[in-house]
Amino acid sequence: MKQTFSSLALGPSELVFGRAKHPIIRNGVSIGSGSVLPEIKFTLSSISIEEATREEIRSQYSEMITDVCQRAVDLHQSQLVVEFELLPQMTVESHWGVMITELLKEVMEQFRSTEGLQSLLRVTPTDTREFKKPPLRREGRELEDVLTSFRTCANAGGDLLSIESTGGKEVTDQAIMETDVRGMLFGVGVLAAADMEFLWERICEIAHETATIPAGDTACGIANTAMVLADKHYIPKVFAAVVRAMTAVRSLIAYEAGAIGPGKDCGYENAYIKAITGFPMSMEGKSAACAHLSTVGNIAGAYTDLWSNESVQNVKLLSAMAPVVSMEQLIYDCRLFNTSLRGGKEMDLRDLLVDSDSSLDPQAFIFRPEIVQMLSATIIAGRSHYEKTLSVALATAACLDQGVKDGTLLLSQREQKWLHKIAGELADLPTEEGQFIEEEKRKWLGHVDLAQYGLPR
Amino acid sequence: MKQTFSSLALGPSELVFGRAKHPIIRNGVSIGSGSVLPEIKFTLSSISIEEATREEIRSQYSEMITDVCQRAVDLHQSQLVVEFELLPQMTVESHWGVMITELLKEVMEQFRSTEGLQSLLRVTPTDTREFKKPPLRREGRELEDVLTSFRTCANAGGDLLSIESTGGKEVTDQAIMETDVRGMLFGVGVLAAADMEFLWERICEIAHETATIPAGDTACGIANTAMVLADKHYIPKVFAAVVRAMTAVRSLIAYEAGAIGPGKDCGYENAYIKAITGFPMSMEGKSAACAHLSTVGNIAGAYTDLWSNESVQNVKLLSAMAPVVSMEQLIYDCRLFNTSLRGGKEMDLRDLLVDSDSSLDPQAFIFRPEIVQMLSATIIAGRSHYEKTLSVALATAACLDQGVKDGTLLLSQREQKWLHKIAGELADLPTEEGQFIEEEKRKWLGHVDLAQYGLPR
Amino acid sequence: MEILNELSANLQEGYADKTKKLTEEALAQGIPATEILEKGLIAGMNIVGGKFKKNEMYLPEVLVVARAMKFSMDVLKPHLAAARVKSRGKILLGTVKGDMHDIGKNLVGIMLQGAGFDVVDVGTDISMEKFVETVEREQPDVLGLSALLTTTMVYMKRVIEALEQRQLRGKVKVIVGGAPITQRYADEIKADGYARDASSAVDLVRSLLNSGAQQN
Amino acid sequence: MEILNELSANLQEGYADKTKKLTEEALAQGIPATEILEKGLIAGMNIVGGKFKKNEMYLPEVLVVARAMKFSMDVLKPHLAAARVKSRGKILLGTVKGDMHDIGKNLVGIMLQGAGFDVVDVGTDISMEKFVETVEREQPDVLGLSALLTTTMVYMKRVIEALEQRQLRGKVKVIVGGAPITQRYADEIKADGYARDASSAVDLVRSLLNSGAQQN
Ligand SMILES: [Zn+2]
Ligand SMILES: [Zn+2]
Ligand SMILES: [Zn+2]
Repeated sequence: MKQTFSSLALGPSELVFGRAKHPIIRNGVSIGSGSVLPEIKFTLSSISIEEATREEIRSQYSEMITDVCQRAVDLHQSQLVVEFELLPQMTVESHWGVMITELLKEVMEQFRSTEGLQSLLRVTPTDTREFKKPPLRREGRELEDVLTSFRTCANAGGDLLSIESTGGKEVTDQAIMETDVRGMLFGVGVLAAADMEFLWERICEIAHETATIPAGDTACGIANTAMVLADKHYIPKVFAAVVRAMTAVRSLIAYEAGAIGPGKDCGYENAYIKAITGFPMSMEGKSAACAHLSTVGNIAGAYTDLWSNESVQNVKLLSAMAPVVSMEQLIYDCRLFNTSLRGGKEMDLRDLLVDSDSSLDPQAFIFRPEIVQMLSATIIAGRSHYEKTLSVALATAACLDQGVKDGTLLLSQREQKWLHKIAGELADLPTEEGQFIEEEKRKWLGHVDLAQYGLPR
Repeated sequence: MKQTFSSLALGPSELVFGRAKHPIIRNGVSIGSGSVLPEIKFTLSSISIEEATREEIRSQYSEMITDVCQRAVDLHQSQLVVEFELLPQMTVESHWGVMITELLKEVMEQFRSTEGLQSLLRVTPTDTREFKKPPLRREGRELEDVLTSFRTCANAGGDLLSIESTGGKEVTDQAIMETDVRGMLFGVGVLAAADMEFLWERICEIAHETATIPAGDTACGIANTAMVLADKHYIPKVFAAVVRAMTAVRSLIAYEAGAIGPGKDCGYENAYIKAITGFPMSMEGKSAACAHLSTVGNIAGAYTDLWSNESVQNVKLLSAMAPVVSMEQLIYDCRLFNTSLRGGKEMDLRDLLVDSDSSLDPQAFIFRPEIVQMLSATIIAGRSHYEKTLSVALATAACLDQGVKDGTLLLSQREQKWLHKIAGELADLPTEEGQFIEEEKRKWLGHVDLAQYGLPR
Repeated sequence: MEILNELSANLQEGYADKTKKLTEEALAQGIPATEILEKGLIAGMNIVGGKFKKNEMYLPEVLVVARAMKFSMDVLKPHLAAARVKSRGKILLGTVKGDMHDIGKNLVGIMLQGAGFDVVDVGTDISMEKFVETVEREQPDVLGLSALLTTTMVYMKRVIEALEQRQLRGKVKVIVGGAPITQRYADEIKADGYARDASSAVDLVRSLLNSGAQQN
Repeated sequence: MEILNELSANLQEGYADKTKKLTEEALAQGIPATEILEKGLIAGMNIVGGKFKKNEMYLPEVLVVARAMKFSMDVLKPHLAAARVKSRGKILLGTVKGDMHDIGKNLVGIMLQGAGFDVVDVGTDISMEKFVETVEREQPDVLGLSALLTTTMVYMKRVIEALEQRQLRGKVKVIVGGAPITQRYADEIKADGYARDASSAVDLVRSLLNSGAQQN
């Protein structure tokens, strides 16, 4: 199942929403073959998960899935992806995950037979290895729980397997708060990379055994943490942009291990992964503002194949329950994407989406098509995860700097100062991984168990 | 201040979002002169309005306005309109309306001076004449309350004056439920029209006295009631489409009386009014799904100058409070509109928006640009409100029928049957208004006091 | 019985005159009024209600049927009274204080009447005192409260508390509905039920009144 | 005093060595430890906290300052202890059971330490028993509960109830925060306060501890 990507699958004129080089077709749903489909997600409103609330929880999920499917039918949407993102407890106690998977799938199949609504279910266990501090990554009950959750949810009706795995987070949480470039390289390029290799080999195995699709992993816990903190003005946005690009290397490893997409929504780094692999990707932007505020609300749609709301809890808004509101918003966005595809205007719309965001924020700027191309090429040129991560970080800092010089990127003086600081620190990093690990690992000895990443303590 | 509109202000190639023939410029905000601005609205989450909750209410409004302005600044949005839609009690007890108007304006002005955020405040009293059944329309305490609310809110800092006035609703509520074409003509073309004339003369007077802008009125209580019932599958969508077009005549009367826009968001009939008057309009679509589900999520943006979320209550979503989420979504939509305007691609984007919705629902179909043109021309050709309302209803039914024949409009057999029934009933209606009133008024004697519309009992 | 099927079929089509005539004929044949009501009219209305719920009929079509039913009921009522047939249940509806929305409430009323319940609509902007008074006077089985605003929904709780204070809470089921209302809110204010739309309101009332806790 | 201003200024720049040296000098000049703490270090940290709150400083810059402050505190602490100076307040922080998110909680801890409070972080996935035990042992002035999930936020209520049962509720202020939490929810579960972000948490703790109801 090992795949290597030595050239870019999609050139600049091919990189657009709705079209992937390797579409996914399953159960009447086709992803990446000329249209963008909504991917809808929802979660419980405030309630505890326990035996006493089981019926209430079932009825909430049942209401949510029925209502969103009905809204899709009412709006003439004929294909759709649903994500069930398990809550931690539903991962640990696998019967909960199974129960909800079955419940969702049953309603989805009912809508298939009565209304012709074709749908796929993505199941996303939580990476509960995080519960232990420092986490056991390669052994122990937590790992078993995660793998069991994958296996049982796949058997219960899941079509697509995904996770937001957390390898390296022991280091990156602190490194993000400290804007620590070395720490990020260690966390992403060394630890997260090692963990992705380990974990995705196993997930792909489970997918193979259960005849499901290994769909991909996002660096949510790393890059979105940075994005959210930057959005709160806690850390520089240029740092969050560099971190985003770095995580592409880590997220790509799922595909090297055999994943084929659709990549999971909250990984904005999916833009690079689509260019590299040609696999279809899910993305989220303005219509996921219910879950994440961001500075990439439009540009995130430029290359997407599934368009997601990320998550919304089951609360009532003035019109309807929030999941129904999300469903409607996604469908309208998809209609716009698809109308442009049908009329051969998709590149025009893509460029409008790109140009509307890219000059206003470094985190958007790095998704301009020519920059996606350049950074993706940088990534595949690297000979190791470490080298790839370092070189894409350097290239990102350089292209932001170029953007400021060109006037194509507006950046405050304060952000510019940080950009130069970050670029300088990156330039000082060793190109030799072994040397880097030796230097860096001492700082993190209390936080992380290196053996859990296959590294010598 | 009386204005008459005898020719269309905008031709098919001029009718597009962001550009009006008569832009509005006030306090550094410019509407309809080449860009689309967000218009943000919000309301209290579940709470009663009374002395005991005054501080909590103040703090909710204060939080909402501060947070949405901050989000606008964070996303580099430099101009914005805020609507304060008064709750009924805030209209009746005018000191509440004044207090909130002042509070909002104060924060808005603070953001103007510290962050350069330019903003205007629309104040929209509730038409509390509805509290009495049948309502007094031209006298009594309720009318005084409404006018007092306008006057005091204008003096307290409102810039734009609007209302969703309810003339004719005594009749239209029932006529909608019964799909009663005659009743709708009576309610919209006779009663609502008479009430608009009466009411808007007074609102324009207040605007003149207070140096504020008379901005317009929507047929929310009529056409959106029909839209929502159609969306719940209670009444035929073709009926809701015909009703929508009819209400354009009624809503236009505000402008004949002196209003100059921006028309209020939830009046989808604003499309026709923009074509007729050239005044800028506010519209709402997919990013108002929090308040209204609809079948016009994209096409509603085709001609808009302000882009609104209609309303959202102050509840927490996973990312932020719902008003902040709305603010972000509107800004991204506006960025897309404005990027296309800057690049001369606005007609392309307009057509994508139009084509993405128009074939799927009759309520969307009637907003295709050539149909907006045709129906608007039909309206101005009429010699009386009655004649205009009847002729636009006939023309709407005819163009829906043509759409079905052309294959440009998908309509179920069941809807087609209703369309023919409605068209037949419309064809049977007298062209002479006096005769029609005589025939129709007997049916409604218990429901409506005709003297309140200046008609003989 | 053939004639009751025919009655039901004509009712479903909304043929008022025919429905009325068939009701009279059935009475003339000596069929008990209760049976005509149950097996003819209500049977027909149930089918119509089911179709409406499944989005197979529009409201205006239902209203035509409801009007035909009224015609028949005018014929039937004296006979039902003579046979001392109890009503299926009496429902009091109103929109709470500060709120003037009534179209949703009216729909609920129409659907409930169609399902054979007696409906008393007290209107909009109703204070808790007025609700209490009317409950005392009308002795309904169910009180339906409606609110469309986030700032008036809270008044529902006060109405329920006022009923409690006047010892009326045990005598009437309280159900709630309207745009901002949820099952969770209904539970929170200790209402007996929540209905998300007019069809569900009928189901809800049926299940509440069949659950045995009927008071009068 | 000139040296304390200089101390504050150097602290604000995050110059750890210089800050430490100035602290030693101030002590050598016979300035009381409390005064050095209040007018030098905490004065400087307050300015930094204010700048962070106004988005004029980034967190990594604040962290550098916090580290410099720690250097000085190591010098100052024995003197403060000798003078029996009471802590400004002790804060216990933890994420509730079922929830493993900790970055928000960590930020709150950092900001509180910077503001001169003693902070004890019990970690994530903490059961109510563990919270109760730790409150008994550590006797904090304030307990800060964090939750990021809609399914774990409800656990906050249980922690508060458990404190009540053990008669500890009167002895500790409870504050709550996290993505799904609102002031309304805080009121509902009878918490003493809600903070929407780390800066507000500092303000909240200050106002709770100044409001006179301090227990230990
Ligand atoms: Zn995520
Ligand atoms: Zn997610
Ligand atoms: Zn409206």
